[in-house]
Amino acid sequence: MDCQEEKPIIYTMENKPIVTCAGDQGLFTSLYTSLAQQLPREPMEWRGTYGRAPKMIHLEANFVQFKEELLPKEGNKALLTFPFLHIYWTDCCDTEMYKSSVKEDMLRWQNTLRSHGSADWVIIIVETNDTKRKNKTNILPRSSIVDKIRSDFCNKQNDRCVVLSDPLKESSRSVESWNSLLLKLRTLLLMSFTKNLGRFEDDMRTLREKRTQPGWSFCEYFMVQEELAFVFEMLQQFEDALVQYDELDALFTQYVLNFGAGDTANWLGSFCAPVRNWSGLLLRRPIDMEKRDSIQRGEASLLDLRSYLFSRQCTLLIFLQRPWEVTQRALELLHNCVQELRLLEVSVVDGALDCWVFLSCLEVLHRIEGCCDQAQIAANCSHTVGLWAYATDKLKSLGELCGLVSEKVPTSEDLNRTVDLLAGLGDERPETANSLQSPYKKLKEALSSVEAFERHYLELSHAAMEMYQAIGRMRSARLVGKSLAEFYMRKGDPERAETFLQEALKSYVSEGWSLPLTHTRRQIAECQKLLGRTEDYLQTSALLAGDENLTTEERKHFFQEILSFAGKSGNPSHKVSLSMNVFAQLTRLQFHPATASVHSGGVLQVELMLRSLMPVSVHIQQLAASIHFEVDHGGTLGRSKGAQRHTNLGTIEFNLGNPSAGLPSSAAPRPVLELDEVQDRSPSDNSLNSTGVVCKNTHLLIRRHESNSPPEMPNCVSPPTVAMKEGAQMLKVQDVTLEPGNNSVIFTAPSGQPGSYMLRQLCATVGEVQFIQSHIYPSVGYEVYSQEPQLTVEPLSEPLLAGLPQMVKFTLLTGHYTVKKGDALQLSNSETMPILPSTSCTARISTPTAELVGESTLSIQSSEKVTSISLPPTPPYHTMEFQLEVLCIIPTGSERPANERLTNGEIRHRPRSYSHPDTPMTAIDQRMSIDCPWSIYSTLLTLTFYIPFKTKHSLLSAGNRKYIQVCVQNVSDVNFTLAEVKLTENQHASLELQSFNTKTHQLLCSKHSVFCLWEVRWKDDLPSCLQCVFSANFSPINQDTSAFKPFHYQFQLERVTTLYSVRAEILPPSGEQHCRCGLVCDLEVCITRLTELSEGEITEDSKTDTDGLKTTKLMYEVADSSSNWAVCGKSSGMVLMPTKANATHKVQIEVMPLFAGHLPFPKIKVLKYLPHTAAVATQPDPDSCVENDSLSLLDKTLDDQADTASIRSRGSVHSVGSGDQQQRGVAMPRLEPFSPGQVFNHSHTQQVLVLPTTEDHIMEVNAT
Amino acid sequence: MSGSFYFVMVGHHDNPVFEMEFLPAGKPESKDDHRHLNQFIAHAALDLVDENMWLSNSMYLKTVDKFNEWFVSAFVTAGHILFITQLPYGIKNFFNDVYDLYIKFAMNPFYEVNSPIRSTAFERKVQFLGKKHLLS
Amino acid sequence: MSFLVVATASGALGGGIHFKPRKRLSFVNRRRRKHGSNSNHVAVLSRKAVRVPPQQEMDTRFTRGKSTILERPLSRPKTEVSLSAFALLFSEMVQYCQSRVYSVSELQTRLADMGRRVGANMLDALVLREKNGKRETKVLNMLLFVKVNVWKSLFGKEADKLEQANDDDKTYYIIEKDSLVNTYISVPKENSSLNCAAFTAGVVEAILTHSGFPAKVTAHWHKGTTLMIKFNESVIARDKALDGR
Amino acid sequence: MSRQSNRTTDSKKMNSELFTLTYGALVTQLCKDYENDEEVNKQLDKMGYNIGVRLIEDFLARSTIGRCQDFRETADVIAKVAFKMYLGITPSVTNWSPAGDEFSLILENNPLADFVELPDNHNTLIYSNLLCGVLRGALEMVQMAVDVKFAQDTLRGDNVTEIRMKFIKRIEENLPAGEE
Repeated sequence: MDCQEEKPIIYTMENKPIVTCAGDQGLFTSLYTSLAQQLPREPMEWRGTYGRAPKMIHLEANFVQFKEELLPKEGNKALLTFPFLHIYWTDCCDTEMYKSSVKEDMLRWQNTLRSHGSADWVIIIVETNDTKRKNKTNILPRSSIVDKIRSDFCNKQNDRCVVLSDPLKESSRSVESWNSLLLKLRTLLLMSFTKNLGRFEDDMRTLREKRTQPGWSFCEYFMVQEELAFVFEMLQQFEDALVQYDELDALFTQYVLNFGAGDTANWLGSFCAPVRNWSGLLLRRPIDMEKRDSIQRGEASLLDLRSYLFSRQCTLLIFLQRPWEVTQRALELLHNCVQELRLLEVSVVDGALDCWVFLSCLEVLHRIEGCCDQAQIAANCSHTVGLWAYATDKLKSLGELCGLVSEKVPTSEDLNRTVDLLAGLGDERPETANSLQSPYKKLKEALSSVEAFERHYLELSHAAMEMYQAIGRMRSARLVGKSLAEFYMRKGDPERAETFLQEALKSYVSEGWSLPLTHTRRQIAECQKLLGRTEDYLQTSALLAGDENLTTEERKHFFQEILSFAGKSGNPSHKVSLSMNVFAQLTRLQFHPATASVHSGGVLQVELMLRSLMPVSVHIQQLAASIHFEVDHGGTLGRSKGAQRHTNLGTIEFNLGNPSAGLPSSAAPRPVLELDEVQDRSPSDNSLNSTGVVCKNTHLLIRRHESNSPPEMPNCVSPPTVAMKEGAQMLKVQDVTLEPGNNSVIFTAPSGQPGSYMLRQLCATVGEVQFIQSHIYPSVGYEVYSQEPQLTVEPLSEPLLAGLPQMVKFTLLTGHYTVKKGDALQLSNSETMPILPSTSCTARISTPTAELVGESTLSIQSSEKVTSISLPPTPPYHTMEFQLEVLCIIPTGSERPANERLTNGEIRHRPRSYSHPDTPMTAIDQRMSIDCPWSIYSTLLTLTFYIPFKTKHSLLSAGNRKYIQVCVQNVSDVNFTLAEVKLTENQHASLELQSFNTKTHQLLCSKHSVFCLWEVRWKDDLPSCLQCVFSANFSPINQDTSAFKPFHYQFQLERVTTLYSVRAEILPPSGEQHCRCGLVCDLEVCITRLTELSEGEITEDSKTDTDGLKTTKLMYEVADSSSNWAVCGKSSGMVLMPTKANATHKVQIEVMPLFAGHLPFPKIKVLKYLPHTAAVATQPDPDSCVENDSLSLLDKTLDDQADTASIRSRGSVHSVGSGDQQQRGVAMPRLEPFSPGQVFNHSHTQQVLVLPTTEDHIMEVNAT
Repeated sequence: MSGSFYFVMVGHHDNPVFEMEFLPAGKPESKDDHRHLNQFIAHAALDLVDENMWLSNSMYLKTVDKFNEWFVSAFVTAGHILFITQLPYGIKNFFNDVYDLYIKFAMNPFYEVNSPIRSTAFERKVQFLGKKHLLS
Repeated sequence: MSFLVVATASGALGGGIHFKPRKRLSFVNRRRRKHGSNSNHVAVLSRKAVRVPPQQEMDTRFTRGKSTILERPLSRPKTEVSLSAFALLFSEMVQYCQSRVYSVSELQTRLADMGRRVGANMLDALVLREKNGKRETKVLNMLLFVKVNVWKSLFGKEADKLEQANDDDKTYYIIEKDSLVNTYISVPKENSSLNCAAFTAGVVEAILTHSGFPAKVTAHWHKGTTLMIKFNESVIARDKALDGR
Repeated sequence: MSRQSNRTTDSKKMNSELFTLTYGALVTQLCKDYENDEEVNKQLDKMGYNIGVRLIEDFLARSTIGRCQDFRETADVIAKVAFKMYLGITPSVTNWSPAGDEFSLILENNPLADFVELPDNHNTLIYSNLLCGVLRGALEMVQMAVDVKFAQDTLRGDNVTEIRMKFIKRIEENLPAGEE
């Protein structure tokens, strides 16, 4: 009964809340239309139940005649059929009539309502003053009726009785009352809604709470909550309606998940029934009654429930104009369902779900197209593309299932399967029956034939791909492309397939997704094989053979592919070159010797470390590295050059970017492209053979740009595998076997021609296949050098000391020369450096790597001019070493090698170029020339020796007596003993040198000096010039006497004799008995001639004394450098001295002591005064420098006392100051000092007592 | 739950940084075919992750894509490392826990962001979290 | 070689008389300063900067079964270190970098590199703590995150200013009167272009870039230290697009 | 831009994380720049030395520590004052040698090495070697020549981190600090 009641209502979506009308039907019908129209006009605010947000709603109502049946029975949950308001219409104005009939009727009406507990009623009294009532007698005032009714029915509910006046009039009054009526009705309706919905929802929730109880049924609950949804929908509260469905959806999902988790609800049983019908979603009906019924009957399958639920949600979403949410939810739903079926372990025919999903996708898409225009759809394909792709996918698997994806026609069981699947679709629904593009038709057709399938499948997948591309989901597009490729493969169209695969491969490579990479590459290999693109195929196979993601079996298979091709003994033109680094990677390269440089003909080995990526061991006929040769222009000594190039000691690591390695974070600065040019020039004419550019840091750069690929993935952008130049020089090894992993291969490098050899390419030959690495980077090479023989002679120990036997080391690098028997070195030695014959002198012969290969004694013939050393036979590029003892004779004083002599006769102190800095030792260079068998030129060598001693001599006098002092200073670092020091004078036999030197042996430590003293004794008279030789023996300390070596020092003393003696006396001022500070006193100087005129003395010939005596002019002068004395007045003067013994001359000079105490006498000098006529004197002895000093000092003092400065003295000073003017013989009078000992000054160390002054200030006056 | 789950962390250059498969107890190592499929799906899903991550500032992006009845859900770390799983449903807690782990790991100066994570300890931890959140 | 000097807290030389360190310390300083004064580029140039062997950054494995770092909580660090400890470390770091580069700009690049590592290492932890796991998706919020949260947790206070270049919508400035990293570092006139906040710039750059806002960040002497942030066009474009939604 | 006027930063503290990670960045940089761990260890020690040489003056300025009577006192100052001041930790001083010229600092946590785990290719790296240099340099400035090295390190799988310090000799006033 209820159902019948419901049906008509649910069928029309024109649902409106029911309002019953009792009483005067005629009256009601007269007002019905305007009422139905005007009720919705004004919106009302409805505060919904359960804290729903208040919203404005337009109330409509479905007015029906009051029947008792309309009132819901106990427990009937139907809401749609629920009458929300009951109205009683009357226009009775006649008391009688009211009493007689109307009241009765009202009572009955009210009781029925009350009996059904319905309190939502209202009584409307319509007032009309029409004519028929005019002639009526006993008319009560209108109000009275209303009052009556009120009092009779609505006790204290006066609002339940409304008066409507003259509804058909246009009077303002009637309009007003009409409006108030409408308002009243709306209010009452809302109140009723709130009340009843509230009650309903309460019940509903309590029902939901019971869901854990045994008897509870989801389907029942479903019906209840949907009822609520219906009402909201009826009230156009679609949002709220949708919520109801979503809640149901969630609830159900939860149950399924729980089921999966183990706890099952018995009501789920019906949903676990095997799927029998898979005719997709149906979204064209507002309500799919069949499904709804089946749910109500608890017979719905899971798909039924889901489909129904979704169709409702879809309807509501479209009401809400959210079509894109539909597609989104759809996609979710479809995946969900499949999952849920899996969870509930529902048995499904193979492919049934695919059909269901396929149909559903298209249905949803159609529904959406139905309510949006093209533009919208295009703009929102990001929302639909998922469905397209899904459909495509499903269609594909259907195709495969039904044997439609192949070159052949479907088999009979394929066909059976197809039939079964189609059966599951049932008949096409009437709604779509007449649309040609209906999903139903599509599927049926697609499965009808191979061609049809292909057409539909391609159409779909292209659509999906284009959409993906359009919205920039490249990866997804590629994924579709990839399955499309698989399809083409099945259809035997590898060409098409490959393009898609390569496309996909790119992104996998650049982003380093190894598994997809492998998978795709495997497919590509298949294509390439089918397409007979041997080279590519082999390249790919190589990659796959080295791919860890594959099983060893697979890898072996692909490797076998290469081998079997390699095995084919085809024509040489059919050789295939593949890039090496997919096959084996060069990880390290090592040179032996590490310097990576050998002499021509020498042995150089190159060790390659190859990491084979192949799964099994590989036999290689030939492994070769092509070499680029370049003649060495940089001299013969390749050794050093070679060493420089390979600082890393002959080991080069090759670090290839690691595929799985982390990519430099985008935050890091982009590395700059580091390029290196590689040029091969032909050795002959240096013309360019080939050139290349190598990127040094690919591993950093490459993966930044999607397009390229890291070097180890060469087959998406296959690297140009340059074929090896035949004939070029090569490192070769035949028949190598590379085990998986690291292998070391050793080459012996060609080292014939001197020059630099660069390794360029690497090539492994396996039958017809060549694996080539077109550039070895970083560039690696080795040097072959040819070396001239080299002879070096160096001291065994630094420094070489003159005068002692010293060891010198001869080192001969034979270079390319072979020392034959009978070869000899001819040393022409200078007499100052004899080569000491040694008993046993052995030569050691060693290889370049410094291991000793032989020792043999040398035979040395020495004549006084030449020493000849016959060498033992020595192979090329060996080293021969031997030592010789040499002695450098110390030149005796004066006679030294002329070139060593300076004008002053001093020996140059050569700056040291060896170890100890600035030694004071005197150096001597000893040159020797050696004639070598390998050269027509003689080798000139220089050894620098150092004289360990510095020797000085000086002449000392005491009056007439003479002493000679020799000082030997040891400037070397060695300690010596000095023995038997001697001084001899060879000219004058009469002369006797008496030694004061007691010790025979003396220790002379480094940096110390020894002084020796002799007195000169003579008979008649002392020769003015003495030729002395100092000699001593010396040897390094604590060595036996045999080691003593002589040391000579020659020198000559001139003008030895004392000519003048100078005495001085200081006389206190008169009356004083002592000199007093500040008081002038007399200095009396007395110069006495001691000898007759001696030779070499310049005299004044012109002026001769009356008695014919020769005279000579002297200049004296008194100066006090220590400023103890003030020389007052004349300080210097000239003396004419007769050159005759005992001639004496006295001068007086006024001096004043400036200090008290024992003051040394002022300095008194006596100098020769030479007239301008005099000839230039001989060079003074080196030691005259002393005088030079004192002269310059005199020079100063002269200037100090301008008053006495005579032109002459001045001039003379000048002339002495610069000796070379004399050389030019400028005629000027000049002063010349006496040699030491010619003048003996007694006053030299004399002192005089000076008493302090009495009045100081006077002294001051005088002093200034 | 049936089947095995796949989890991958993806770096700034869309490169996988860490991968792991979760096999329910007693399940044999799934064959390559399935494994590479996982990667295919995850890889394709990157497109959607890129789109979605700018629409919300929460790290957990819920389900971003569906494929073969698998739900691809994603999580975007502050440092824009993507976590991607394929499950019949998304699981937030798993992501959160792994993220915690990842942060700690990535604070190690010796780890270069974006480079593959090769750490036994890390693997074990993730393995454990998988058991805890996915396979229970 | 260093032209960097650690300006020590006042009176440091006077401290600890008992140790009589005065002489020795000043001696050391004098030497450093002398170094500083003749920080000739020749010396620097003559040094050969060693290139990074790439495989090092490639293959880092951690095969230890248990790792303590994965056990520790991610809470804010409890220990605090002294600023001077950092300053000393940092200045030493700068000197080290300087010893391996040819020019000031290279030096700054190197500092920035290190900064980036730091930024990259910190980002996630920062976001987790400061924003309890909410990513930023808009440029402005991101910048605020840097100015406020990042600065607070790195340097203990917000950055002084955040400005946008008025002529260019992809350029922003973070301004600090005195940046912590420069606190202790003095650069003589001839190297005045050197700003060690290049390090901070690196940190910021990494944080922005890794958060999906690729940018170039550089440090300049202007109003103290100014970090100039230049976003990629793509970032700005995206941001506009998001506004459109 | 000339140097900031040297502001007193007494007891100014900062986020240890920045410190730790900065140090981390430095170490990893060194690992890239140098061939092997030994060289890195050397370099770290050297840098540490330079730091120590400067740190001491800062330390003396802040702390009011007088001359230490003996090595034991020095040890305590290092552990209780210096480490606390600079790294906010207080290592324990233990394992004194009978001669009292050698002891160990036990760091229960090491701010330098937070979040660090050594990768396999750096198993000989002494990550925190900087500390040794610092201690050496600082003490040398106060006329103490010491030998400092890591005896144990949690990073290398030991259960504690232990720095071993050995007193070598007092340095004479006049001779200058021999660097490197």
